[in-house]
Formats: sequence, structure tokens, C-alpha cells
Amino acid sequence: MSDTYMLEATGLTRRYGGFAALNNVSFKLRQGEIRGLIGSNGAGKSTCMDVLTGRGRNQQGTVCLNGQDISRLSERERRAVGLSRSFQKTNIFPELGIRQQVQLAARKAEFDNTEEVLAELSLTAIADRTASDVSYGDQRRVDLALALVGKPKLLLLDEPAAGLTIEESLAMARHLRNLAERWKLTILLVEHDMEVIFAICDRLTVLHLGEVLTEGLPDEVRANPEVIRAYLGSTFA
Amino acid sequence: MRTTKLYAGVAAAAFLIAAGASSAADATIKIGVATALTGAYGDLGQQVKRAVDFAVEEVNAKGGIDGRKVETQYQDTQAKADIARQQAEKLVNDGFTILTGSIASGEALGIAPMLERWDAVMMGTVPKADALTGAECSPRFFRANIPDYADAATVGTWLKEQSEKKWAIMGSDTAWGRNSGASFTKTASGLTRDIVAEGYAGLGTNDFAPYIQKILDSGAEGVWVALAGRDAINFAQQAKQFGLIDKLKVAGVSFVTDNTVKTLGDVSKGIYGIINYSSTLDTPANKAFVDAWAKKYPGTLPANFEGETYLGMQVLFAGIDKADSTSPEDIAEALEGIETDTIIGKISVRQADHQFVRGNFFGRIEDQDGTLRPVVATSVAADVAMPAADDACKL
Amino acid sequence: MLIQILNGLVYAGLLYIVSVGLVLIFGLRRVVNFAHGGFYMVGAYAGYTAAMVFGFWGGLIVAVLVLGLIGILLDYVVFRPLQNADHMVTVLVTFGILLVFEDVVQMIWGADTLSVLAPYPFDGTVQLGDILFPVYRLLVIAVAIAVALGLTLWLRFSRAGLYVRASSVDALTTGMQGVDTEKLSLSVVGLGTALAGLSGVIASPLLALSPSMGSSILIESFIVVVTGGLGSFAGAFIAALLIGQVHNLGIVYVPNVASMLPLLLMVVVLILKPTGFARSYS
Amino acid sequence: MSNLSMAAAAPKVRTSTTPPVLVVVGIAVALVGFVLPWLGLPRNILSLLTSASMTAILATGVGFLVRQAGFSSFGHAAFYGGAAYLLVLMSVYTGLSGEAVVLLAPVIATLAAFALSFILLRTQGVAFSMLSLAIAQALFELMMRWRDLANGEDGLRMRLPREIFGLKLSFFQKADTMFLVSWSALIIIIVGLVLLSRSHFGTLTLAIKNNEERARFIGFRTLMPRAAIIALSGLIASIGGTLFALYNGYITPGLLHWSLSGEALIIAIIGGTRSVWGPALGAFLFVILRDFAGNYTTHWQSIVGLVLIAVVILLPSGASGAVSSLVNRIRGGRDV
Amino acid sequence: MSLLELQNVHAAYGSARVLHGVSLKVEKGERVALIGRNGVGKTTVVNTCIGAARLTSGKVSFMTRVQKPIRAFRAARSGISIVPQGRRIVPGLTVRENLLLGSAPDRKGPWNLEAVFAMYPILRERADGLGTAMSGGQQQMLAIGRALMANPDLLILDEPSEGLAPVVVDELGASLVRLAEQGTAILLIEQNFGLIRSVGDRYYVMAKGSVVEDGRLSALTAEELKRHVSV
Repeated sequence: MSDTYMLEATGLTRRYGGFAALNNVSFKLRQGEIRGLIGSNGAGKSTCMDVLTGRGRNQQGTVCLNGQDISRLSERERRAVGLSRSFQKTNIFPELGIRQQVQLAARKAEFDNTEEVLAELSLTAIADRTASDVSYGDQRRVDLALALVGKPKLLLLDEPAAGLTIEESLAMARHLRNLAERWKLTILLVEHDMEVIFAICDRLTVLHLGEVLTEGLPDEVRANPEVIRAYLGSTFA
Repeated sequence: MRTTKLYAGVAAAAFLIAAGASSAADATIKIGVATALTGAYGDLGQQVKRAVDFAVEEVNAKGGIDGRKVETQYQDTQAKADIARQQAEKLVNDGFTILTGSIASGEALGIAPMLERWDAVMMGTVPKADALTGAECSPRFFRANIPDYADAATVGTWLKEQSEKKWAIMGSDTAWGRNSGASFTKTASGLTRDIVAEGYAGLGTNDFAPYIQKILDSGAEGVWVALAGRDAINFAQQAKQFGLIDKLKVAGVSFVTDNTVKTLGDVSKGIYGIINYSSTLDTPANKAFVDAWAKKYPGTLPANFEGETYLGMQVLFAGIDKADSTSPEDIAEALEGIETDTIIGKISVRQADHQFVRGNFFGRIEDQDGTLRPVVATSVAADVAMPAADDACKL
Repeated sequence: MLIQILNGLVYAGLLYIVSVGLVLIFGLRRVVNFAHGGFYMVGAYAGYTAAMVFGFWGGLIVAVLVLGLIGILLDYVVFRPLQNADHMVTVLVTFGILLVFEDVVQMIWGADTLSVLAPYPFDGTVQLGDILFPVYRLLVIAVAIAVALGLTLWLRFSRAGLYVRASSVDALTTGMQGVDTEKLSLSVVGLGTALAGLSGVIASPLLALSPSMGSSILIESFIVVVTGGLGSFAGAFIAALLIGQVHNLGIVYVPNVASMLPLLLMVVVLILKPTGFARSYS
Repeated sequence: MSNLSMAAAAPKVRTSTTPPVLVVVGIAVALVGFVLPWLGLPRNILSLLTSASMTAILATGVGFLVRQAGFSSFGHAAFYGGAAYLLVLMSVYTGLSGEAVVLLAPVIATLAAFALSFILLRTQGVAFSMLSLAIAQALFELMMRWRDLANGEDGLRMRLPREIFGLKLSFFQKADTMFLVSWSALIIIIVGLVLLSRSHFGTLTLAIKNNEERARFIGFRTLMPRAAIIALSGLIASIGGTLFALYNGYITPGLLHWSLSGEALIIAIIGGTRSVWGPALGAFLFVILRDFAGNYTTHWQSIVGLVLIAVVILLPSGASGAVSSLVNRIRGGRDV
Repeated sequence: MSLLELQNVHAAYGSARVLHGVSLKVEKGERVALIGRNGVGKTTVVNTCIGAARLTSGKVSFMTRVQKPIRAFRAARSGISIVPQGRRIVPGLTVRENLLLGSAPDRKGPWNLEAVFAMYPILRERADGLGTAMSGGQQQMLAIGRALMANPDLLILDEPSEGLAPVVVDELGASLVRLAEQGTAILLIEQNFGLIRSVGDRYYVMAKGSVVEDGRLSALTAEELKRHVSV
């Protein structure tokens, strides 16, 4: 049963002092699924990403990738078994050339699709420039490229469309959808831009105050009164 | 860009060649002084410089040596052995093949083995390490001052007249400090004195209180101090505050020099010590020297290292005169076994190890003519003061 | 033994006054100030010269004021313009200042060592049990305690102290509360260098004055600051106490390795806890 | 976001923006070095250049660590002086052949650097600098205090056979011949480091320096590469120290003192750490400046201090950065 | 009199340009909402006012005085208090100290330690504990309390609802309304449209680093507002 799921997260928890940034969060992703992880600022989305990828200390819960328990693996080892992520705050190598760093990221992955990824993200023309020299939008795409290259099994994307225009966001959404199908990616996507979310996600998980508020198809979630209340506030809705 | 670089290169080369050419003339006697003009021993280097300047001016005023004027060039070593070696080599390359000026023994120990290869000769006037005229002796190195092991003989002469039975040693944790401590221990045990405490502090120690307390706790009646420069002053000042200087008999080597006395003032009064040279020496030659010194450097008297350096210069000039040559090899040969009059009397240069055979002195800091200064109390004749040459030296 | 512990306290006190100035400057400017050793030295020399006119205590006040001004100038001319540069750049500039200061001091006061007598009425000794102890040494301990106490009270209970603590952790937020953090840095760097001047004068009856005195205490105070945790006052206090004792007792019991003990202590502390004893202001 | 641009630009890794002109100039400078001893230069100039090239090797090691790992070491004298001490101590106390002694000294120093790196890597930034300073200073104190072994501050004389590697020992102690040795070593090291910085290892370590965390997230170990960089930097410094001991035949604890480490770091920064060759350039400038100043004044310390302040403030990327941008400007290119 | 005015402000972080011409104005006693999606530059507007982002062109004025150069402390001294994004409680300081940090001795008004404690009793309970040891909601109260300690004429709040439970957001909204009624002007940067609705009066919408629309919130339908903030 479990091997039909690409990702099984059970009881993810992280506390800072007495404050639980993430409290007993569980969900499962099927192979090839694109899952949206939504919630207001501070709901625990990025923390959830961190726990899934083994970033930082004090975490509880189990993470299974394709049936294999990877909870005890380091970030590096998780990448090696096919778990890759992008970051909300641009997290690249400023002194390296763009192609250079994407190639570097490809090196430890299953196979090198650097040029394809660069082209897909419209980075080919600027691929020889140093990352710190290009614009913020380009740097965001470099971050994404670092995660995408090498065809990981599971891709965690933290706000890939942040800072992009509506058109760019939607274009990116289409590309993600395309890539996921072509490369058989499973994607967990944190995003604020609901248009992106509704454009590509198969299912949504809603986090609120570090806990799962609800989970379901996009339309169900959109209509869920609890979700509306969490975002709108009760008395002022 | 390439052209700019080319011009720079040509200019540099022209400059270099011009600099090299100046060393061609050899009518003068060229003395290279590689000494510590700055750094921890900067004050000693300045003393050496004053003495060399004085000696050279004096000899040139008399028309030079055999009609040849003496010329000097200075290089700063910061008392660091590696820099000293580089600076000495630089002087030699510029034609200044008669070297002097080392302060720290390490400087001289680094230079001495190179002298033959450089075809240079060196006169040491400050470094006291035994090895310089022992295991590491060189056919081209001569020493005017008194090595550590020789101070012991002078100490013995003084110590046997002292009633104190229990002694402590406060030394610098350097070769000469350790050597001095060891030779004091040997002398003391030969005279049935006990060493009840020993402390060796690193160069540049700030706080001597733990050492002082250890000495006080040991019940010592006297303390032998082998500290120099800033360390000596730090120790003396702090020892005074702890009452050690008033309570115990204090004696030492390089501890109370003219310079430390100047700095310490009353604190230093009554401290005994080996005096390798003192301006109070009562010889006509010395009196003349002291007078002439006061003319060139008004208001000052020649200090310990100034006197010793001048002494070395006197013998060196005599050697050059005897050699009638500016060739370092000839000068070295002439210096071997030379006997000449100096400010402290007749001196001979021992063939076996190139050490000056000379008298040594013991004295104490006293108020003389209203100023505190080291005053000679015991003179030790050369045959007692300078033990036989070290067998380890093979020339 | 008791006397040796007391001696350890004297040395610790001196180290503390030097180090705490470094801590203040590091807190606000994130700079490891190599020039601090130079300030300590200049303080001693300035005090020495001013003492000839104004006496020891007058000299002390002059030195503290002069060094405070130098610090303000340093912050204005060096630290502020370089605050967005790489920290290593600023560190190297302070290193350059140290080199220049050593040379200038030698130019003005010469290479000879100078000494200063303990001022009346602290020039005598006091009977502690059956041992005589110099009163001046007790004064050094007292001054160190006064500085520690004064700084602690100032930092804990005064408005300016609150600003200093806040600014050293989060200058921007502190600025948002209406605190002119640039002006604050100016005065705190001035205070830090004034403390270097104070320590120089306080040290002068204990230690001989020479142009190299600055670099000889600099490394030891770095050890204190780093062992205590960069930017931590309490950490510096504890580290100075510990290193003072390790240093002194080391000389008494293991003289051959004594000089290595503070270094090894720092290495061990950094291995166990890379941030030193403390993390930030505490 | 189109695939059209895919055909553009063939994949080519370019680490730095070194203009080809500079490469040509570099090769020319390297070659000029080899003919210097035959130009009849005054011996002083040659011996100055010989010590400068040893300092250059040390500074290259320090600068490489800054460039490739972002660590400012205040303790590289431990490797430089450590190798020199190892060489001399082995020559005095062991019966090893001269060749073995000369080769073992840097090897042992490098192994020590590798072992120490695991302690050093627990820290970063200022703490790294201070920890490296403490370790080096502890070695200094050890050699200072362990008199029976190393003769304290008076230092030790090397005792090697009259011939090593089939050459007379004096070959290594005369400036005109030793210059060739140390210059070759410097050139080999610089060329090696340039190649290394363009290799995968160079890219990886630069990536780790830039962003250690992301390097882990793209699947790399980050401890070992950094340890290797520290060891390599230690190796370079220890080669400099080995040559120094061989050339001088005499060593003192000054070679281990923190002021030498500080000087090496200053030199590296003056020269500029963005390029591999910057620190070496800095070393030649520094040594020549100090010598020049020393000939005319005892205030070389002030001069060095003021030059340091001026360079650091006016040329943030050091002398090499200034040279690079000058070359670029002359070529009419971008000011990088 | 306008308390805060930005005229055609362009601003950047390093070389990354973020604001491309922002003009806005807050008058005495006004309640203004600055809305827009994540990443459009709302926080950069605040950062520009405190010098944390670099003003490349345009003018920033506090109390009609043009600021040049812009320094964080001048905003506070001109009566503008900021509740920054992420609260920025100063580590190592107690709750009381964090509050005292905000007080401005030369500005008179109803707010002092007692008044803040009265409004948020939990802060009194935790007064001597570390500010950073409290929960997100409590920290938000502390940040607001700290800003009020200066008795500001204008309170700028950057996403105060972030990470708060709905019930807490409701309370927050109510207390902001009370403040506004006492005469404090408010500039609210928010995505929670419940909060925007309850507190705001006028609004500016930002997109891609510039202000694209402004008006009265009462003229905006819930759907329109939702589109502007998209959660």
C-alpha cells in the first residue's frame, strides 16, 4: 500500500521554546501528484518544508519517500534519494556562473539535464553570467533550476512565483505542470498566488497555526468555510 | 598596459644597476650595522648605534685608519633572527663586509655560520650566548662582551663574601636567562649556598607577581635576577611594591644597567650586579672616553652596551690597522691573538674561540654625584673572569 | 596560595578593563579592534606625560579624555564609513592603525622603557595575614570591580545602557525606536577606547611602558573576549577571571607550560562551544 | 520562458573574469623570472626577490584559503614556521636522508593542517581567525619553551648533508640559484591553483563558501572539501616554510609568531584575494616596499601601516583587482 | 498636515530594484491600508522609510519635512512608530525592556508602561521574562505595545496578523480601531482582508513595486479586495 505514495509525512512537529511552529502535521502525496500547501504567513509552510528536507534541528515525525523512511537522513542524503527543493528566500551561489552552478547541482543527481532546465527557465541566454550580476527574477529562476536539475523524484517548491508578474507566474505554473508530466515529478508546492495554485495543483493541504486545517480538491478547499474563516477572520468577514 | 609595465621595468632595472654600482669604490672601510633599531630591543639597538657613531666619528677625526675613512650603514633587524640575517646579507652585498650590531643571540647565531660564505667578518658586542664562541663558533666571528658562562666566575668572587645562605633565581626564559641561572646554581652550590626557588618568565611577561610571591614564600634571603630590558623593569617595579627589593639581597646580570637605572630611579638603589662596563671605571682611558662621550652626547654618560660596543670597535680598528687591509679574511686573521689597549685596559683576543679575554666587574647601584648609576665595587682580573675556551669550539 | 589567587585577580582585573572596551566596540560595530592594544599603550604614555603636569590622577583623567576623543574620531573616520564593508577590511585598518601608533609613540617617547611610581596613598603595602601586599594592586582590583559594576549598572538600569544592549543585538530595530544608533556607536566606541586609556594608565605603575606593550596585552585580551563569547560582557568578566587565575596558578604549579594554558583554554572552550561562554549580552 | 534560446551559447564554464591579456602578461612575468639571475642584477635585489617569493608562497596559501573558503587565518605561521621547524628538527635529530627530510617536512605539516581543520571548522568568521591564531601561538610557545628540543628563541641551525637531490647544499642557500627554485615553486603553485579553481573541486568549494547549506541541499558533503582546502592551504604555506629553512639554514620561533601570520594576511589582502595570483603580487610589493622604506627610514612600520590602510580603503579588491580593472579599461571593456 | 508622504519613491536592496515609483500620503488621524500580494514591495515601503532599503530617487517626508539622508531614528522622533514585519522583538531583552526601548521621553501622551500593561495584561505577567520567549501572538502585542510607548501620531503596522489565530486577529483589529478613535493615524500593511476592512478607511494597492490604485475601502467590494490581496 505504502509504495503507491511518493511522500508520506507523519506527525511532523517542530517547536521553538514553548511555541509549536509545526504541530503533528501528516499528509501523503501520490506519485506524479502536484500538491499545493497553502496557509497564511506564519502558518508553518516553510517550516514544513524544512522538516521534510531535514533542515535545522529539533524535529519529530517520519518522512517516507517512495516507501523508504528518510527521517534520519541528512539534507545531502535526502537529495541523493531524490528529494529536492527550492527556497522561499533566494538561496543560490552568488559567486558562481549560472550554468556552472546548475551543472554542479546536476552532478550528484541521476542525470544531467542542465541545458534543458536552463532553456525551460529561459536562463540559457544569461547562463554564463555570474549569479550575483543578474536580476532578482533571474536569481529566483536560478534557485528553481538548482532544484529542478537532475530530475528529482519529489520536488518541494517554496513560493517559486514570489516576485513575479501575473503573466510570469502563470507561465511558470504551466511549465511546472509540463515538466511534472514529462519528467514524472511529484511536486509539493508552497505558494501564495492562488491563481498558480488553482492552475496546477491536484490537491491542496491547508495549514493554519502549524496544524493541518483541511485537505482536499482545490474546489472543495475554496468552498470550505473553515478555510475562509482562517483567512478572513471571523467577525470581520 | 604592456608598455606601461615595460617602462616601469626599465626604470626599475636602471635604478637597480645604479644602486649596485655605488658599491664599486673601496677606498673606505665599510662597517655594516644590522641592529634592532625598532621593536622590543629598540633601546639596545639605539645604544649600539650611538656607540658605533661615536667610535667612527672619533677615528675619522683622526684621519681614519691608515688613511682610510670608516663608513657605516645601518639596517633594522627588529632583533628578529631571520630579518637580521637578511639585513646582514644585504649589507654584505652592498660591500659592508665588516658587520656588527646584533642584539639578541639568535641574530648573531643566524649570521655567524654565513660569514665565511659571504666573505665577511663580524664583531659581536652584545649577544651573550655561550654557543657563539662554543659549539657554533666561526672563524669570522669575534666577541667583545662577556659570555654567560664567564659571568659565573665573577659572581663567585662576589657571592663568597655574602652571608646569605638561601638564594632564589628569577630568570628570563631564554637561553641566556637559563644559562645564567644554571651557572649561578653551579657557583652557589660550590659555595654551599642553597637555591630555594627558581622562576623563568617568558619574554614580554607583564605580571611578575606570581614569581615574586613564589620567591617570598620560599624563604630566600637573596635573589639572582637574569632579566633584561622591559622584563627587568617590570620585575623590579613589582618586586619593589611587594617589598622584595628591600627585604632580600638582590643581584643580577643585565638587570641593573644604566638604562634600567634611569627608568627605575630609586627602586634600583642598592641592587647588586655584574657590570660588564661602567662609566665609573677609574682608568685614564675610560675617563677620556667618558669626557669625549659627554661632548658628543651632552648630558649623558656611556651606558653598559655603549661602552662594550665602543670597546669592540676599538679592538676592531686595531685589527684593521694591523691587517692593513679591508679584506675580511685579513682582518679576521689580524684579530686572532691581537693585544691592544682599550678603555678597560689591555685586552687580548683568544685564538681558540675568538673571545676577548678581559676583566669583568661587580658593583651596585649607588648615588654618585647626585645621580644613581652602577658603581664598580669588585674588579675581577681577566685571568679569573674569563675561563678557558669551550672545547666544543673547533676553529 | 591565597596571595596567588589575589594576584590572579589583579591580572584578571587589568585584562578585564582592556577586554571590556573591546567588547563594547565589538558589540556596536562588529569589529575586532586591533588598534585597541595601541590605545592601551597610548593611554599609558599620555598618562605618563600628563602626570608630569597634573599628577597621576590628573594624568589619568587626561589620558581617558584623550583616548575617548581618539575613539570618537576612529568611529567617525573609520568605523562609520566602513560599516558596510567586509569586517576583515575594518580589522586590517585597525591593524594598520596599531602599526602607526607603535611607531609614533616610539618617535615621541623613544624606544626606552619608562616607568611610573604608584601614586600616593597607594604606594605602600598592606599586611594580609603574615604577608605584605602592595596596596596599589588592591586598587587595580577595586578599579576593575568598579568598572564592572558601573558598566553592569549602566547597561542594566540606564536608558542609554538599554539602547546599547538593544543596538548591539539589533541596530535597525533600535533605530526604529528613535535611537540614533550612529551617535550611540560614536559614544560607545569612545567609551571603549577611553577604557583602553584607563587600563593603560592603571597598568603603568605595574608594568613598564614601552612601544611594544600594546601588542603584548592585545593577544591576551583577544583570548578573553573570544573565550567569553564575542560581544558578551558577562562572558568577558568570567573569562578574564578564569584566565587571570589559570595564568597565575599555571606559573606557580606548572611553570613550563604556563604560557600555553590560556591559549589552550581558549581552544578547548571554542571546540566545545564555538560561540564562547555566552552568546550575547547577558 | 521559451525553448528558443536553448540553441544559444555552447556550454562553457568560466570561473573568473581574467582577461586573456592578463594571462599573457602573467606568462611573460613568469618567464622573466627565470632569466632574472642571468641579468647581472645586484645580489641584494636577487636575495630580496628570493625572500619575497617565499613570502609570496605563504601569502598565496593564506589568500587561497580566503578566496576558496572565506576563512581569514591568523595562524598560517604555524604551517610555514612549522614546516621549517620540522625540517630543521628532523635534520638535527633523525638520521633521515636530506631528501626525506625536505619532503617529509611539508607532508607532516599538511597532515597536521588537515587534522586541525576539523577543529577549526567548528567555528567561522572572527572565531576561526582567533582559533587559528591561538593554535599557532601555542606552537610558538611550545618551540619557545621546549628549550632542549628547539633551543628556544635563539633558534636552531639546520644540519643537512652537503648534497641533496644531487645538488650542493649551497645551491639552495645562494640567492641566484635559490631564486630559481622558489620562483618555480611559486609559479607551479599558482598554475596549480588556477587549474584547481577551474576544476569541479574548485567550483564545489567556491559553492560551499558561497552557500554551505545549499551545497548540502544539492547533494554534496561540505566538511571534507573545506578540510581539504585548509590542508591544501597549509601545504602551500609549508612549502614556503620548507624553502625558507633550506635557504636560511637557520630558524627561530619568530617564524611561528602571530605577527607573521598577520603579515601574511595583510599581504594577501593588499594583493587581493579574488585572484589566485593577487597575494603573490602583494608579497612582492610588500617586501620591496618594506625594504625600500627600511633603507631610508626606521619608520617603515608607519609606512606599512598607512599603505595598508590606504590600499584596503581605496582598492577594495587589492592590487590585483586594480590591475585587472586597469587592463579591462585599457581594453575598453567593462570595469569588473 | 501629512504625517508621512512618499513622492515617486524608487528604492533598491543592493542592485535589486524593488520600488519603481511609489507615492502615498498619510494625513493626521487617517486610517490607511496598503495592500497587495506578497513580494510586491509593501515591506520595502517601510524599509525605505527607515533607511533599510536604499532610496534611489524620489522623496520621503515625515511631518512634511523631507528626509535626507533617511535614518531609522528620525521616523520615530517625528512621531512615526513602526510595528515591523516579523515583530523584531530584541533578543536578550526582557518584555519590560523591550517596551522601555520604545518609549520616547520627550513625547507626551496617554501611553506608558501602565497603559500598555492595562491593554495587554499578559505583558505585565511576563514583564521580566525574555520577550523572545513568548508566543507569536504575545510577541505581536509586545511589538504593538512597544510602538505605542512613543505615543506616536502615526502607527505603521507591517502584517500584524501574520501567524495569529483568528480570534487574536479579531482582538487586534478591535484594539487598532480604538487607537484610531483616540486620534492615532494608522498605516496598515496587510493581506488579511478582514483586518483591512475593519481598520482601514483609505487604501493603496501595490503591484510590481508601484502603487496601482487607491481609493476608499467602502467603495471596494469584498471580491475586489480579495483580488487585490489574493489570500
